[in-house]
Amino acid sequence: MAERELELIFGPQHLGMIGNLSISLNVEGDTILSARVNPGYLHRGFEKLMEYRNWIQNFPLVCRINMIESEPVEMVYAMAVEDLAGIEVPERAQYIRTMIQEMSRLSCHFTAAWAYTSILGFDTPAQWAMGDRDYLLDLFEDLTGARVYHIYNMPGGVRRDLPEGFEDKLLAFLDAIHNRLPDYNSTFFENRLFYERASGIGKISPEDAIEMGGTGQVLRGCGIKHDIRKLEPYAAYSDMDLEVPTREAGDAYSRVLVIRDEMVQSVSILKQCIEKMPSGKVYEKTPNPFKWKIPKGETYVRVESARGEFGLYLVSNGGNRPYRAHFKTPSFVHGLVILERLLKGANIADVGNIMLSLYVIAPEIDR
Amino acid sequence: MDRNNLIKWLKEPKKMGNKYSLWAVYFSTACGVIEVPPVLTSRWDAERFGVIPVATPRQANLFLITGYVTTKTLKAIIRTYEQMAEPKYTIGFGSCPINGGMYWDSYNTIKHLDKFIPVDGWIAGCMPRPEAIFIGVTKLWGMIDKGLATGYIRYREHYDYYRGNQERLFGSMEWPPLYSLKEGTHDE
Amino acid sequence: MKFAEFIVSPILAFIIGVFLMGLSRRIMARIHRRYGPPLMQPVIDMIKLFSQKTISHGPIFDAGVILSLAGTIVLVLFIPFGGMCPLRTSGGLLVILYIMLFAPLGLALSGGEGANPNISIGISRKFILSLGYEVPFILIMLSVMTYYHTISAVDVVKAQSAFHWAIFSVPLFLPGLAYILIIPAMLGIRPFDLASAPQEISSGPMAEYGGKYLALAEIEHAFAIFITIGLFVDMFLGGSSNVFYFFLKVLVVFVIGLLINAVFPRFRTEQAVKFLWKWPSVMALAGLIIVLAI
Amino acid sequence: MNDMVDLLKSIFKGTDARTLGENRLSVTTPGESVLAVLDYLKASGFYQLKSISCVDWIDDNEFELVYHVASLERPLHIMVKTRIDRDKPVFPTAMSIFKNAGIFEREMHELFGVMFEGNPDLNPLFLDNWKDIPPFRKDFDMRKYVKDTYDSIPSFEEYKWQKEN
Repeated sequence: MAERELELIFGPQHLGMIGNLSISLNVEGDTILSARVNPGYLHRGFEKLMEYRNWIQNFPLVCRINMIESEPVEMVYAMAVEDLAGIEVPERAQYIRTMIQEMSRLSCHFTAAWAYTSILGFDTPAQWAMGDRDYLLDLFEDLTGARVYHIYNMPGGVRRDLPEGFEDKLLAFLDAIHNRLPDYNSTFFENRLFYERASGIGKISPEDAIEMGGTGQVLRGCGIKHDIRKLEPYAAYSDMDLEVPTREAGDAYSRVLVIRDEMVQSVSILKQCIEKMPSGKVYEKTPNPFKWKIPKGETYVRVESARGEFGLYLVSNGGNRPYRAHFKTPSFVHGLVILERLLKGANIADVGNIMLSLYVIAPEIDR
Repeated sequence: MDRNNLIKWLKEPKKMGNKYSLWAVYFSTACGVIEVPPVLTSRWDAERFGVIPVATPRQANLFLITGYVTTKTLKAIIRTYEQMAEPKYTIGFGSCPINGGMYWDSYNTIKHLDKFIPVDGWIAGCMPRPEAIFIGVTKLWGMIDKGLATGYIRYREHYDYYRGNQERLFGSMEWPPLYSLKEGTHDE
Repeated sequence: MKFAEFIVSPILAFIIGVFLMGLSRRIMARIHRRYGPPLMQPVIDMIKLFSQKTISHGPIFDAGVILSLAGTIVLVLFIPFGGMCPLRTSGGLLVILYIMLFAPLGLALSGGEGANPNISIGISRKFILSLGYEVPFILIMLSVMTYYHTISAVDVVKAQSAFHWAIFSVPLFLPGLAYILIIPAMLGIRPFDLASAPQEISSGPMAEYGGKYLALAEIEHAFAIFITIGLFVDMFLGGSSNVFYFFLKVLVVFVIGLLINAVFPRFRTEQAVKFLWKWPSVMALAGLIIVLAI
Repeated sequence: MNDMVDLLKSIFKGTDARTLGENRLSVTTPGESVLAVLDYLKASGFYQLKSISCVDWIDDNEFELVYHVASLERPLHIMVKTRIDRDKPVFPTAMSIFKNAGIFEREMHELFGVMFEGNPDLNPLFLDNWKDIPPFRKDFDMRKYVKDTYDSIPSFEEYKWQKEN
C-alpha cells in the first residue's frame, strides 16, 4: 500500500448507503484507486427456502426479494408457474397485472429519486419524492391491502378485482403527478448544479455495457433501445403504446434522465390501462395448493423491472415444490461488475452518485 | 409546552433530553428500512418528535434494527451498537428479529436478536406501518420515563452472556471485549 | 460596564446562534412540506448530548475541540454588535481574519487523534474549502478597510451610521455581494457542506464526536453562524447600536442564506473551489480596484 | 429458431437442442464442447451472458450447469446445459468468452462448491465463516442446521434461570 493510500469502508452503516451493502475503497486524497463490493449482508438463501415450500407458499416469500419493488418478482414467479403448469390467464387479469407493474415501477422510481437526491444533498426534492410515493402506496393499500409486499399476483391471475372507484382515484393521482413533474424538473433534473455533479460521471460505453451484462437504464443510457416490454411483451404490454426512452452519453446524468422519461411513460401506460380495461373474470381456478403437483419441466421467464431485466429459471421435477429456482436480478451484475469498474478513478464524493445511477439495490444482489 | 412538561424538564432534564432527542443510527439492516424514509420525510415527519437520522453511531442513541438479521449483518450491528454513546436504546422492527419470522428456517439469518444484543422494544408485523414506528417510539418514551429502557445496562452487566453467544456464533471475533468479562463488574 | 460586555456579548451571541439553528430547521421543514421540530430542538439536543457518557480518544482530541470553541468565542469579542465590542481596542478586522483559522485547526488537531479515515478526508476538504473562501474574504476585507481608511471594525460601523450602508454604496456593492456568496462556504452549509458531508464521508471531522464533544461542536457552530453573519451586518449593513435591530438584520441575511441552502445539492471539492475563486473572487477584486481608483 | 436447432446439432457432436415454448432454446451438450458452443453463440449475436445456474440432481449424482445467453435484438433466450460429476465438480471457467462470467462462477462456487478452473477470484461472496457443506446442495439439511446453530443458543431467561440455580 502506497504511503498516502487509505482504506475506506463505505457502508454498511453509512448515510450514503441505500440498502445494506459494503464497498471497500482504496483512496488517495479524494480519488478512488480501487473498489471492491462486498455483498452478502442480506443473504437469506431464498432459492433454497423455495425448495422447502410448496408452489403457493412461495408467493409471500418471493416478493420479499426486493423491498422497493416487489411486483416484478411476484410477476416473474407467477409467470413461471403458469408456464410450467400450462395455465391461461384471463385478459382482465393481464391488464390489472400491467397496471400494477407500472404503479410499482413509478413507486420504485420515486424511491430512487429520493435516494439519489438525498445522497447528493438535495433535501427538498428528496422529501417531495417520498411524500408523493406515499399516495401511490395508499392506492396499493386500497387495491391489495398492503403497502409494501402485496402478494397480489397468483398463478392464473390476480387475487381480487379492482375495488370500487379505484380507477378514478388512480386517474386523480396521475393528474397530480403530471402537474408535479415540472416541479421536479426545475428543482432536480434540470438543476444546473445537478448537471455539474452528474454529467460525465460513471461513463460507460455501449460495448462495455453489453459485454458486462448491463440491462435497463445502463443500456438505455448509452443509446441502446432495449426493453423486455417491447422485445418480448408479457402481460398486456403488446396492446400498449410504449416508447423506449434513450440517451446517448452513457453517464449518470443520462441514466437519470432515462428514469425521468420512464416515469412519463408509466403515467401514459397507466392511463391506457384504465381506458382499455376489458371486463371479465380476474382469476383462473387452480388446484388445491397442498396437493398441487406441477409436471416435470424447466423454464426461463423475464420481465422488465424498474432497474432492468428480472429473470427466473425455474425447474420442476414433478413434485409439489420447485426443484430449483434461480433469479437473475439486474442489480447483481450492475452492483458487482459494473459498479466496481466505474468506481475506479472516480471521486469519493461520487460513490453514492454512481451507485444509485446504476440503480443498485442490495437485497436483489444477495437474495 | 404545558406546565407539567416544564416541571418535568426542571426536575429531570437528562431524562427529558433523552426522550425528545432520539437520534437514530442510519443503518438499513434489512427490508424494514423501506418504511423508515416515509417516517422521516414529509408525510409523517418524525423530526417533529426530535427523531432524525445521523451519520455515525457515535452521535446516535436510538438503534432501529429494521428486519431480519443475517450473521454477516449481526457483526456490523454489534460493532455499531458498541460504538453508540450511553444511554442508548434499541428497537427491533418487524417480525424477523423477534423469532425469525418468514425466515425461520433460513441458514443465514439469526432467529432471536435479543440473544446477541439487548432490545428495549419490539414492533411486530411484516412490514409494520409507519404509524407503528410512532407507537413504538412513544412507548419507548414511556419506558424512558419509568426507567425501564435499560437495555444498555443489561448489556454491561451481563456482558459475559452476550459476548458468549456472539462468540459461539462467529467462532472468533476480531475486536476485543467492550467491558470486562467478569460477572457483574461495572466498567465505568 | 466594559467588563460586563465580556460576559453579555458571548451569551447574547450564543442565544442568537442557537435560535437561528432552531429556526433554520423549522424553515427547512416548511420548504419540505412538513411541520418541523420545535424551535427549542437544538437546546433539547444539547441537553441530551451533555448528559451522555462520552468516549474520548486522548488529550489532544479534547484539546482540539476546546481550542476550536475557544477561538470562536474569542472571535465573538471582536465583533461589534448592538453598541458592544469588548475588544474594540486590540486590533480589528485583520485579527478577525487570523483567529478565524482557529476553528478548523482545532478540528484538525482532534481529528488526527480520532484515527478515522473519514476524518482525515474531511479535514483536508475543510482546508481546501477554507483556501477557497479565504481569498475572496481577504479581498473583501481589504476593499472595506481601504474604503473607510481604517482597520477597526467599530469605525467601519460608525462610518455607516445614518443609513450610509456600505452595500448600497457603489464601490462596495460588489464586495457585499461576494460576501453573501461565500457565507454558505464559511458556515459549511449547502452547497458547500462538503467537509462534513454525511452522505459521503459520515460527517467528516465530526465522525468520532459524540456526546459532549458533539455538543461543544454544535455550540461552536452556533457561534460561527453569529460571527459570519454578524460580520457581514457590521461591514455592509451598517451594524446597529441596538441589539434588537442588529438581530433583525442578522435574521434577514440568514434566511436568504437558508433559501440558497434549500435548493442546491452539494458541490464536489474542486467544483466548490472553482466557484469560489471565480465569482466571489472576481467580484471582490473588481470592488477593490474600484475602491482604489476612487 | 428451428434452423438454429439443426445448426447446433450438426456443428457440435453429441449436442441435443430442443425448443421450450416460443422463444426459449435448451441446448444440452457434453462438458468439453460447452465453451465452444458459447463461443459460437456469441459470434452469432448472443452477446450477453445473463446468468449461470447450477442444479443439483442428487439422484443422478450430477450437477447441471446452465448458461443463459441472450441476444439484445431477438427475443430468443438460449440455455446451454451440461452435466458434471457431483463428486468431483470441476469445470473450466467461461471468463475468456464472457467478461462477466467470473461473478456468476463465484456465486455458484460458494453455493454449490463447483470449482471453476482458471477463475482467479473465487472468494466467498455472501457467506461469512461458512464451515458446513455448500448450502444449496440437496444433501444440506437446512432445518437441522438451523436447529443446531441458532436454536441451541440459550435465551436470556434461560441464562438467568441457570445462573440462579
